Amino acid sequence: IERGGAMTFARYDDSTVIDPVYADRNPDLWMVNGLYETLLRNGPDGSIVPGLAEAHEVSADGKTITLTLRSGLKFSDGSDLTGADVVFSLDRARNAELGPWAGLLGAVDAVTADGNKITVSLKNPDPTIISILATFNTGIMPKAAFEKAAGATDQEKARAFFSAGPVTSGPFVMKSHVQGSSMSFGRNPNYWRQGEDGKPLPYLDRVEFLVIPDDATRILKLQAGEVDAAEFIPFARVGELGADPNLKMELFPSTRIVYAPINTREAKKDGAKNPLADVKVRQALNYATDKSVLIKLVTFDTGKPMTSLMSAATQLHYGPEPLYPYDPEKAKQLLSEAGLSGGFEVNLTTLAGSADDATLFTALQQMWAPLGVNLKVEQVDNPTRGEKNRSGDFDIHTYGWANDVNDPAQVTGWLGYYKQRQAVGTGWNNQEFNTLFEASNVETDPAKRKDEYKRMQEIYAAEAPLLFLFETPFAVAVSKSIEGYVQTPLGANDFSEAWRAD
Amino acid sequence: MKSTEKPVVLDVRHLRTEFGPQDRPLVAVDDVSFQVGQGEILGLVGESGSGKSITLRSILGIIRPRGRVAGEILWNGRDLVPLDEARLRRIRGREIAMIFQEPMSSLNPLLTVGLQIQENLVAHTNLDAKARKARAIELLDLVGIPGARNRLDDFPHEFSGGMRQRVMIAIALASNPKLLLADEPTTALDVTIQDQILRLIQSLSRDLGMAVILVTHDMGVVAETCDRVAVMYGGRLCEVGTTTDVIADARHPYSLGLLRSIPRDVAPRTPLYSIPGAPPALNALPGGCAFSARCPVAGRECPDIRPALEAIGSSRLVACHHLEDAQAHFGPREAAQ
Amino acid sequence: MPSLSYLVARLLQIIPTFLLVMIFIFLLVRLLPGDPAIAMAEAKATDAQLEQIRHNLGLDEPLPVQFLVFVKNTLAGDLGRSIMLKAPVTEVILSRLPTTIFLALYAVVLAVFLAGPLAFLAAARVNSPVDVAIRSVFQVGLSMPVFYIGLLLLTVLAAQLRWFPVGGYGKTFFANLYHLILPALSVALYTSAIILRNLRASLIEVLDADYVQFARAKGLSPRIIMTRHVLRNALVSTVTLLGLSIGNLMSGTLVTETVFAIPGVGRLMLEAIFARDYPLIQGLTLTFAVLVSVVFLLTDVVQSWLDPRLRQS
Amino acid sequence: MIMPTSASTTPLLSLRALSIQFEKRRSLSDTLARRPQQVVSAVNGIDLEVMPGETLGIVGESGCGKSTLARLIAGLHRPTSGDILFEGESVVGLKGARRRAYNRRVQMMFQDPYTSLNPRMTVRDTLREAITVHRMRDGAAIDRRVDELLDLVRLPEGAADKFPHEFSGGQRQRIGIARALSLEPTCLVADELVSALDVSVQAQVVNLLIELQDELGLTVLFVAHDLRLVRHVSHRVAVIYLGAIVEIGPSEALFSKPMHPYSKGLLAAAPSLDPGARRRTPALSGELPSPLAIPPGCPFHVRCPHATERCRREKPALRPVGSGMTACHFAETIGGASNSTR
Amino acid sequence: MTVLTLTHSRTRGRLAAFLARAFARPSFVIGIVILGLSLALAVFPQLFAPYDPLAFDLQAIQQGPSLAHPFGTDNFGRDVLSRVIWAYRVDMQMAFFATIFALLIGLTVGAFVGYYGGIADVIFGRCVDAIITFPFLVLVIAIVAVLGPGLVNMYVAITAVNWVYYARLTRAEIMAQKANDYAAAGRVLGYSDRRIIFRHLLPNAISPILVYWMTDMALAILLGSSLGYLGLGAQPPAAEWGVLIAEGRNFLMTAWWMSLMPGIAIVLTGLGFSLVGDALADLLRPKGR
Ligand SMILES: Nc1ncnc2c1ncn2[C@@H]1O[C@H](COP(=O)(O)OP(=O)(O)OP(=O)(O)O)[C@@H](O)[C@H]1O
Ligand SMILES: Nc1ncnc2c1ncn2[C@@H]1O[C@H](COP(=O)(O)OP(=O)(O)OP(=O)(O)O)[C@@H](O)[C@H]1O
Ligand SMILES: [Mg+2]
Ligand SMILES: [Mg+2]
Repeated sequence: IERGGAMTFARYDDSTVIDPVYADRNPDLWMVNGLYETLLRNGPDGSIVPGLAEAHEVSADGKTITLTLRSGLKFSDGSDLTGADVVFSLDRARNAELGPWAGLLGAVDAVTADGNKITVSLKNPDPTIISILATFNTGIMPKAAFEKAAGATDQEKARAFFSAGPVTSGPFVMKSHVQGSSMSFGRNPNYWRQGEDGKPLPYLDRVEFLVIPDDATRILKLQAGEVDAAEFIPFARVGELGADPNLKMELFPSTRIVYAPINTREAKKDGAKNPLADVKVRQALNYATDKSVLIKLVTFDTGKPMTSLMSAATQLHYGPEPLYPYDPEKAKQLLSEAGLSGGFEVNLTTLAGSADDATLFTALQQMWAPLGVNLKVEQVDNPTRGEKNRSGDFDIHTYGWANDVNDPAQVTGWLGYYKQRQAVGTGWNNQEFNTLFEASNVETDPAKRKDEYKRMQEIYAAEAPLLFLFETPFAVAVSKSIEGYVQTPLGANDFSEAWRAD
Repeated sequence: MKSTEKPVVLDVRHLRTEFGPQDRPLVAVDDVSFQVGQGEILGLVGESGSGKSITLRSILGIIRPRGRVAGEILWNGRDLVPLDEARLRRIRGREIAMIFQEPMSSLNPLLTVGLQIQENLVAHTNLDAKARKARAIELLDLVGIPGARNRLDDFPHEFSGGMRQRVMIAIALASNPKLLLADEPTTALDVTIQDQILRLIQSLSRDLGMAVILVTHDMGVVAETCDRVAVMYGGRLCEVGTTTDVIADARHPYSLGLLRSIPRDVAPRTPLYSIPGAPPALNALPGGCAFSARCPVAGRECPDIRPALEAIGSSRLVACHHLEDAQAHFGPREAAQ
Repeated sequence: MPSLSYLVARLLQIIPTFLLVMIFIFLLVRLLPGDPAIAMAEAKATDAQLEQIRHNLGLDEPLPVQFLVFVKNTLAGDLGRSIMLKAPVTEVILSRLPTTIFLALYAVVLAVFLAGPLAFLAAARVNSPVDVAIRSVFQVGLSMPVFYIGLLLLTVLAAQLRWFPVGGYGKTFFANLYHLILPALSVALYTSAIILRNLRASLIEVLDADYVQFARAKGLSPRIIMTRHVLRNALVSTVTLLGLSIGNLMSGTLVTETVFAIPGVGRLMLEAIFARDYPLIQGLTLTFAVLVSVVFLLTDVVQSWLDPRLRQS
Repeated sequence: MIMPTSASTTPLLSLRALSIQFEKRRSLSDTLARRPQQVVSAVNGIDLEVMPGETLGIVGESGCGKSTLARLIAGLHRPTSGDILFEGESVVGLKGARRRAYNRRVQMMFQDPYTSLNPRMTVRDTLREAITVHRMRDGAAIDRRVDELLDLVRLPEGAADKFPHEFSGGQRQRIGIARALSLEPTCLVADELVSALDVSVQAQVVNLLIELQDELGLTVLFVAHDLRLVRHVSHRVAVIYLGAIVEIGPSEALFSKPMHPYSKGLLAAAPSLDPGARRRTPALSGELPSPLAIPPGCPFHVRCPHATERCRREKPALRPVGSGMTACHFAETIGGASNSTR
Repeated sequence: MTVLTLTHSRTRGRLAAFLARAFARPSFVIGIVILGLSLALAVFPQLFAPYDPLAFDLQAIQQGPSLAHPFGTDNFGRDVLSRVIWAYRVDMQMAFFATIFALLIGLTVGAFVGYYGGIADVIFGRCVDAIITFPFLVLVIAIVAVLGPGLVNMYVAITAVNWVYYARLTRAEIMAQKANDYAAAGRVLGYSDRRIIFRHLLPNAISPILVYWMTDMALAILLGSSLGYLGLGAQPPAAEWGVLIAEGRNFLMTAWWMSLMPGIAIVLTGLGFSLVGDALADLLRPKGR
């Protein structure tokens, strides 16, 4: 069969500027790799495989990485992709003045190029750096073309460059973009990779994107046959769509977790004593939560219980079994040990308009009532929830997370490292955990680093600064005639090996 | 009763107009018959709600929804009652024109006065645009609107009440009607303006032979303008006669009372005569004489037996069982009240 | 036509209104908990990074300074840069506005065509079964949430019967007429119900007016009476209502655009609020205010064209 | 002729050069177009004395300022200039208790029987309210007073608990009269009290008014346009043209021998009841000029058949002519001459 | 509910007559029956609802209408009928509280501004313009976002905008009534301005405002539902029609009853308000002379 054709993809939101540096929202950053290839790539199992660089080597002291560019690489406009472009792209990516991701390259001291040899020298060893070189923010952009773009500042240039239909290094080029409505990708004829059938990738000539924010409408559009795939299918409809003979209901494994940070500070924002500061209370709530029911109600059995602070699809994950299996007796006992058998009141801050959060609240309220825990709800919108998280003005709130980098440091730092974000705003400050985290970030020995991560995950699980809820897949409904579309565990939309079968 | 020697153009016979439910109707006009001769001005008087306006509207067939008209309305011998809208339309505005009671609300506020005159001409003549305009100016001139040429493009609100009333008259006269139904054309106006308009109607009737039915409740207006007068009470005619006869020598107790309550030839600040009681509700009229409840000379039979409109003398009709008593009661002027 | 000075006066009156609107919206967005920095970098940024973002956005200035900058820039025609879309607000709004205006106008036209003739029918036979039936059907339109009507229309007419596309919009004028018919309809149902009520009532009143009776007495044809005398007069009050309901209609597009995946300013406003994109919210609010003011102005002009009594103010 | 009941010579009410101008609201667009401020001169320097117990008729064409004058006296408008003296004291711009005290003495009755009563209040409510606000009676005496008043204006028993719409126009006017009388005023201002009524009903109301006046010794300002009625009711009559008195004098004298050409025209235009005395031409031609632009000189000169150059230039003052006062340069020559008998 | 703010017992006779006239109209009767039932459901949902509206029944998920569940069950096995019935409480409350304060504020402001006019009127005019040109839903959303979602804050938000409409209407009505002679009569009778405004003008001006209030209550339900749809209205797990429809909209094909039943409830209630409103408008229209 000839692999090729075109497809139409219904998205929940539009990209703004697809730029490795400025991408800050998921609809942007999950598209970057479609346009910009990184030096290294993530293999299907999460391991690092060659990208634009056919080989890479880490020096013994862990402070120098040497990469070798493939020969004959070209940008979509036919110009050569050279070391200068790499230096330009990496320097841009680590410029703290520009995008929010520069911190990921914080260890980099300098990037130099000599022919097809790229040298990245570090200030200190960084075990994550290899993963970062496979992350969207280090996508390689054409130096000459970018600098030619109109605009005084880098941000203006980036926008001008993007809206003109940028010169790309990834599998696709952008043909058109109507803000808020549609986007069109075309095939990059100069893309270097070949598919499993030995033909050059990508197979698709075109990918059309339509922005349809409303879930129901997006699905109707798919059912009406007007699009070939629709992302972010509400789990409630997975069963129905799975039964549709024209569709494949894909549940892509993801690093996405749904959890509820618990405020662990001694006092609440208003000064009142916080019962949740007691680890026993947090554990009790975790035991009192029947995750399997939540998984049934919220994810319609598409989810899995959490076994660690991070998803099982994350590197260095350690979690032999689900955390805090449902045990109301134990919960009761823990509460009475904490002196709270009389019950208490807890506020759950949820996202307004989220059906999942509403369900979650309803279920938790019923599950916890026997313990005497009176669960109240407060609905807020996303920025408000963010503000409350940052100011510690909450008891428990809902949150979700998906990794952007194929390395556990990002999620671990976010959820547990006090100095970064007060352990996802919980105020949980565990000395041992912090020390381990700091050590692991400069640990070059993979085995040692693995141990450190195991320990950190054990501590975190025991301390329960979160209500551990569940992991969910990425649910994408795809027409039967489309093959090979993948959403990676990090969320990225990968069309490079997709094709139309009919 | 024969009117004067003038040929009869309108002959209304047993006109009855009712509203509301069939079984318990409100009879606004009840068995009304009269004639109008060419060039004659017939006054129609009676107090508010006695059915004057409805009589006129019935003639033109523009009773508002759910009114039912019965009887005969012979216009030059042709009965208008059974005619359909389309046929009536050819008579309305062309042969019979009407001036409405309310000069303020009867002109369309959104259209120029010129257009409202000219649309009549479009409907009833085959004059071309230029001729229509000339005729419109001529008409406004005729009714005494100064600077007529410049006022065609003005809107009704730019005219005073008196001028609007005159515009209505101009519209009514546009296609030289043979009969003008003028419903209280001057109530809303001042005496000096009223005077001007009445003179105008009079001269038109005299000069063009136009018959006029002039509705009013002002006896003074009748006296100054009309040839004959018909007095209405409770939807019925109670007296018809020449103006001189009725004003100077009314016979029906209601006409007598009405005339008596006008302060004339009485000492200042002495009590005036007033008809006792209040006008009856039209859907609760007695079977007999409508005026019986308020009549100072009513007998026992009056509420039950309806008096017919009978000829008294050569040119007068009166509907009353007790003409002599009335005469005696109101008798000499001094015996008021 | 209303005089030029009248128009100028009307335009001048808009100035204080606008100033008030600007103050309202400026304070309102700043009262919202959470700021663009948080909305922007939500999960991933550290506190220091947030401060940096705030500084870049000028949010660390005192409020009066921010307001003055806002007013100054607005007067200069610069509505700032959208934080969320990283593009000049003016550009963003201009690219999205035509769709919304198209949708709104389309809805108005549909509403008028739906309600107009039926209002006549109902008014001609007041309280007859026809009248009652027409009113009841429109009553349903009046009591259904726009998003629900939209969803029903989409499911039945688009997804099941496949008569119309599911959401989205077209590239040409005629394609748009086809694409936007369902969203326009779902907005129009509500507006048409309002128009029907009002038009029916004023038709009944006008049909009974003395000048219409007088027109009949003049022997004019029913067609002329209807068009020249009845319709025009009944329209005077309906036009006002139509103008007033434009505001509602614009609010209706907020939800409709989300349901029907139409990239208009309504949906953008929702997104902007949820992203705390101050410049964009401010710009959009001013745009709404301008639109509504323009519509009111147009209403005035049309009204004074219809009704000469209104011409001299 | 019956003379005023009180022989007192001090006027109850004096108007001194009373004027009021209404500024037409000036819209922004007027300002922009530099249109001048438009001013309606509704009342133009009226001097008038009303004796206790007399009935003063006020006649004139529509829009000449009759109602405005009545409202000025009742305190509903504030004069632009001039003064109103009641029993020798100025009553212009009174506020609060003093205003209330004045209005208790000077009451007004309105032309329109349909809008001058609060449709949502029964007759009893209406009367009780007036009585209680002014503390005219207390407790049970209030209801007794209500009955008394209704009796006084000849309203049937049981009328008290009905709403205005259940009454005929004439009856409503009587409710209005009762309401005014409830404050036991000394002076009544009747603005076209009977204009909206049928002739036979008019008679009832006028009879009542005359009777009450004689009984209670009221002073009445009777504003109307029905000349025959005014003549019947009034001791003295003032003729107003464009906000100014053009003639004032004893009723009989004025009606039988009008001095001002306008009064003459007005009287002639009123339809007579004599079918024999018909005129072919209108008594007075032309329209009342707009009060926005009152003609210079004698305001009547544009319609006056006798106008001369002097009339166009010079505004005639109100001066004694015959038994009354007239504002006409040529009153002596024009006045009195043959007016058709009525 | 009628205009008769008079306290006297005599008004009872008039009220009875009014009601007699009202109940002679089928449309009014239908409307009143709908509203009466709605009110009963709102006050005593527990008497009518066969199930606990919040109780999950994971064995009976998304079952179609049946004898056991006349309106079917939702995606958690909750009884839709019971949820729709309990939603009456929330939505009828919403209809009332979202409008009553706007009505009261609007009446007061409108009455004063309409009566006194002048500079207050000019300022009022500009404020009205500003609020009216401001996108309504945006303002409501913003206020809800500031104060947090929830019914009370939603009432505050809607009131903040809505009073303007009542005030405008009241102002116009008061100005029209003020032109009547009975207002002048009140002044001549030496009544205070407050007495004239509240005892004389307002009772006469209030009919169209009450009629508008009726339609506005229906609108408030609609608006509340839209806000519920956007997640800014009622709080879960309380049932509210907008929220119910929003919950059901994902199941239009598989479990149509989830959104249709609350949809019918909204339409029916709206119909009730409108029928009563229309009938009142007719009945209260001042009788011609
Ligand atoms: N469309 C209608 N439906 C029911 N009754 C009506 C209708 N039109 C008029 N009437 C009644 O018919 C009676 C006669 O009315 P008409 O208008 O003829 O009186 P009128 O003599 O002209 O009184 P006015 O002097 O006040 O004009 C009145 O009692 C009126 O209430
Ligand atoms: N409040 C006001 N504002 C502006 N102009 C007014 C006002 N009141 C009266 N006028 C004007 O003052 C003039 C005199 O009015 P007024 O009502 O006193 O006349 P009138 O003699 O009582 O007339 P009518 O016989 O019609 O009642 C008229 O031109 C009128 O338009
Ligand atoms: Mg009439
Ligand atoms: Mg007057």
